[in-house]
Amino acid sequence: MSTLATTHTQTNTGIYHGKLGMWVFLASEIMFFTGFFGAFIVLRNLNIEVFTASAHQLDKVVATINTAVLITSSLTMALSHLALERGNEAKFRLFLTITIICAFGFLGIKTYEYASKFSHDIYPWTNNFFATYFTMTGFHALHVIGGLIPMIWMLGKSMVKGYPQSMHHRVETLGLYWHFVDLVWIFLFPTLYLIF
Amino acid sequence: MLDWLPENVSVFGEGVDHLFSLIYYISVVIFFLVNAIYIAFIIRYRRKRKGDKAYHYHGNNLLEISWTALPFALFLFLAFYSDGIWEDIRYSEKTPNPDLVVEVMGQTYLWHFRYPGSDGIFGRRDRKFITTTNPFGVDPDDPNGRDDFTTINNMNIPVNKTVLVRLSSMDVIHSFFLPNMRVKQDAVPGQWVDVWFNSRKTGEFEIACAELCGSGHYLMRGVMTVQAQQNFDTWIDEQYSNVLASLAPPATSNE
Amino acid sequence: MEAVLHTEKHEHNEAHGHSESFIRKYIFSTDHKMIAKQFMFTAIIFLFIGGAFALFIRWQLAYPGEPIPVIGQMLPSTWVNDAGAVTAEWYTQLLTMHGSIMIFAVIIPLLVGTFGNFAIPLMIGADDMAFPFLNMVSFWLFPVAGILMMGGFFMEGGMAAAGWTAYPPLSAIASMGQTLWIVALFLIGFSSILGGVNYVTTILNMRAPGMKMFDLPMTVWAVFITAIIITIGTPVLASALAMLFMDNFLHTSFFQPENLIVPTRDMSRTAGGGQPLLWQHLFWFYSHPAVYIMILPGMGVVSDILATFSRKPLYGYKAMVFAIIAIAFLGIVVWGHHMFQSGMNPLLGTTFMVSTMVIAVPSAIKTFNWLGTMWRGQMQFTTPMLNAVAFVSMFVVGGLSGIFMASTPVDVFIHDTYFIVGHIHYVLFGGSLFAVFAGLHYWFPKMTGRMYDERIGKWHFWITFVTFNGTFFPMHILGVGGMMRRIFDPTVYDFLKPFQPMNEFITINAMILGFAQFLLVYNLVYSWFKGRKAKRNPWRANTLEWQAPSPPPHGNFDRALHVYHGPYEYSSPLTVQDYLPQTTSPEEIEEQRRHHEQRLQQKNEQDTHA
Amino acid sequence: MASGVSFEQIQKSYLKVFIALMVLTALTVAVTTIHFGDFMNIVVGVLIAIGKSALVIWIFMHLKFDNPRLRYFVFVPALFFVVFVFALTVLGL
Repeated sequence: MSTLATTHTQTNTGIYHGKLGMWVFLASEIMFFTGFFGAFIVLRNLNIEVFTASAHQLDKVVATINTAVLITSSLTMALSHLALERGNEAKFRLFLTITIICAFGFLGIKTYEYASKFSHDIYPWTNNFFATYFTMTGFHALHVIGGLIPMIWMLGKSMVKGYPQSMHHRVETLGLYWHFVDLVWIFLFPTLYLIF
Repeated sequence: MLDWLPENVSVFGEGVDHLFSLIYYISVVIFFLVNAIYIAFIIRYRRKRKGDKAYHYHGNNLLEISWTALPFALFLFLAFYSDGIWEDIRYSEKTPNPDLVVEVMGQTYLWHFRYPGSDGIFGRRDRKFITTTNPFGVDPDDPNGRDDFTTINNMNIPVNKTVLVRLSSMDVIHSFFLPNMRVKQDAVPGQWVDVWFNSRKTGEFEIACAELCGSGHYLMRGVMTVQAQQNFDTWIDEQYSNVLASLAPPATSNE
Repeated sequence: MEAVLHTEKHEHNEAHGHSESFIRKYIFSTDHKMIAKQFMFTAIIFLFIGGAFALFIRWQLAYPGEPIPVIGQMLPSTWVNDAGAVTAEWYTQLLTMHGSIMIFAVIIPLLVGTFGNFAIPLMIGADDMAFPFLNMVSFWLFPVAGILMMGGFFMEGGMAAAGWTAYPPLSAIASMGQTLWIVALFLIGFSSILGGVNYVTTILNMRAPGMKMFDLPMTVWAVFITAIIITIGTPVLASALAMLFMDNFLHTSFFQPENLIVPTRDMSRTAGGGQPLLWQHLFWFYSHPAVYIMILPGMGVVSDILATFSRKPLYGYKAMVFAIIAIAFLGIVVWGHHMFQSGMNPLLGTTFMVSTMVIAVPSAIKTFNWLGTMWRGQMQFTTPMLNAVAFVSMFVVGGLSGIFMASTPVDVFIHDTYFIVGHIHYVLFGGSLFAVFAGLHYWFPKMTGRMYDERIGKWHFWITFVTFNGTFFPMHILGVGGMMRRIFDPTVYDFLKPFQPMNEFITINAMILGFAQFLLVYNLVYSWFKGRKAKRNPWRANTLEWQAPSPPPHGNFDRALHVYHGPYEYSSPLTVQDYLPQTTSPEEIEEQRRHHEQRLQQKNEQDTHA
Repeated sequence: MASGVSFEQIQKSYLKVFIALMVLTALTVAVTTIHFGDFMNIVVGVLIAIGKSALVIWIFMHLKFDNPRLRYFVFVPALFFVVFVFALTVLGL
């Protein structure tokens, strides 16, 4: 049908579509969080006392654990891609499973954190610090969930039908996204928990 | 088109109008120049015979540079010229010492004006005291606030005096628009913004709201009366005595 | 995320285009041409809805409080009073929805959705977008969002009524209709971002062999830069909308200071401490570039059309490209010029004034280059050309009236007056919509395989052009007179009373303008089924889409392409004809010339024999 | 992945980056116990975060091995981030 089918395997930039598209998407994601960070800075400067007092109510220990969990998941994600690229599907599955467990762990800890806030009658409308806190971490958690879905799908496919080495580009693309989620947390962590 | 401008009565309005007309004449000249060339091309270079070839020409760098540089110079000149006026009317360090300070509070769909009374000092205010009956949030404990009086949709100012308006809003964003003074400033809740003007002429002028503030936006009309100083003083005294009269029976003023 | 993964699979499947079910072909299609048509139809439906809203607004302004003729009594009682006249509540909803629909559901989908989708793969010689599945998702989010936006009609309190700019606290304390508006805009934003990602990837990655970036036609360049603005700007709006949603729905106070006095809403939960100006910064950080999202593709389309119908190379091609890039970059750093009177620091006013003045320069460059393109051309005034010519002229008016706004002291006077309304319509209607009309007629043969009716096309153009100016030019005068924007009844103010005849004049023009658009629809629909069959390259244009069959099948091209030339080699002295398709190889040119010379010789011999 | 870099090398660099990230996380938490003053606390916190994210982008996200043009996708948004925050905070809303 199309005589141009070759252009799919040979792209003008030499970067395959998935990766290029994901980078464009990530550039736009950076700007999405720019809005929140901008708002955070402005509102913090307006209500510095409220922000400092409220930030001290957050649980630094839990957040530090969560940071470690997410960084670990980032490592295993990178390793799982590497394993698939080398054709070692068993290892790919192992590392992907660890990544998924870490992601669920992160969400679980997040849920615990939210629950303990709610139990102390702290809600998004309590004050502007918690409004930004819940919005930013909430959107971050949504991104975690957004990454989990294709991960589980890949793992399932790998277990049922097998996941060929040639698909490693998809894992890399997903990995890019996952590292970005990690990266956002790397900034959220000091901003919300530490600098006050 | 400039004849349609509302009559200007403010001092700095003259500068604004000059700038307005300058930009207007520049635009008119550019518009007619460009369109004259355009129409000439349309007439001259329409295809008259099938098969004739056009002039194969890709462009001229010198021309590109010159028609980049010329507008650049023009717009930069306009920017600097405008900025001079802008600094004079808006930068706080260039604001002249006001002869009268009036606080203005927007509420959906009316304007509150607050005058400092005969002592010239405003009572302390805070957002947390704001209620529908106390639009400015005046601290009830501050003695300076006793003689302050407020009016609704009716502003009085003396002629040829610098008036500083201190603007805020109780609920949503309004915009304090004095067409004849060339003044427009948004009233933002939670924030006080100063804007000043100086009327050269006595008379009654309209105050409008220029920012959509709800379905009654169009009803937010006030009247500004500019009068000679002594008339203004009498007006103040009248208002002041009204306030005193209302204060006189100390029965149920405290709620 | 998942979508990205799926799409790669689709690419492989669709190389073998076997017959598809009706649903796969017309509804959930992943073919870029079908998606372009879907965008077009949906947007045109919204165009008529938004246009009808505008006519109600105009009626009220010209004849305040008088019942709407013919249909006034039939409208629901939440919209009109007993006599059948527009109510103030409905009026604010109308102006909000008119703005939102026209911007987000008409112009952006028509320029970016329709032309972007249709033209990009065809003009770069690709068989489809990089992510066809994503493309489909991007389309389907749009009608869903459009319907959601108007869903407030069924809610208590009606549709959103805080203006298309939705300044809080007004929008934060508003009813359910406003909440739906926020959600709808968020979806549209997401749809735009998906489209933007797709366009950037496609243009960077899928150009035909031999095609360098500087061989791209201006349409593709413009959409490319637009897509970049979309990916940079839209997410900021999305985050602002998320915060506004929280304020509106969960009673947080990102944009609300403490102790707002609002009788219609329980404010006890709202803590305060927010900053209303923050919204304006975030909003305009997107929405100023959005103005360029709405004009750049138009500029691209018009550049192509002007060159084609002048039979001349585009004057200063590279300068045009750099001008677009400059507009895009500067466009993102001038957002503050919407806020000179908002109470922001006057120092920022100075900063933004200078950057705003500078952004006028690339627009001037573009105008001069268009003039240069027409100079010593061989112009043919077909319908697309007429619309393109009108675009340039109207854009000049829109650009010049923009200078008034750039200058801070003048802007303070004309801000939020009808001057702004006039300006924005000169840019978005006189600019963008004329470019849309031009593009629709220009690509109609390629899209449908049939020619539109030239006579109706010209009638439509002339009526639209005349009444457009009759409608929107007087608005500048109203603005100079100080008439506030979004005002329900100008006769309340003494200083606006003298303008009432002008308001009537505008309304009469607007009515004709509105109804003239039925000509366009008639022309498109009738010609789609009954029009003359179109040839492959009816305009004798150079760009790649004209090398495909009309209409192009799934997969677009029926032969391998290789690009040898830039897109604007018209009237080249090398060639016999006055155009040179980008795919014609130097050998083919040589052969054509030899052939031509032979023919000439033969003819000469015959002449001498005779 | 780019030629010339073996899988073993990459795996090793992943592990190195992981350790560095963990150490930096510990460091940034530890630093909060020391009080440098309000402003310096922010600077230190942000600097460590930038360092960590640079490692993630450079190694985990393969920017080191990929087409250098991909780096624009980080620089351009970062530039606009700075412009935006600068206008809002330094110039004062």
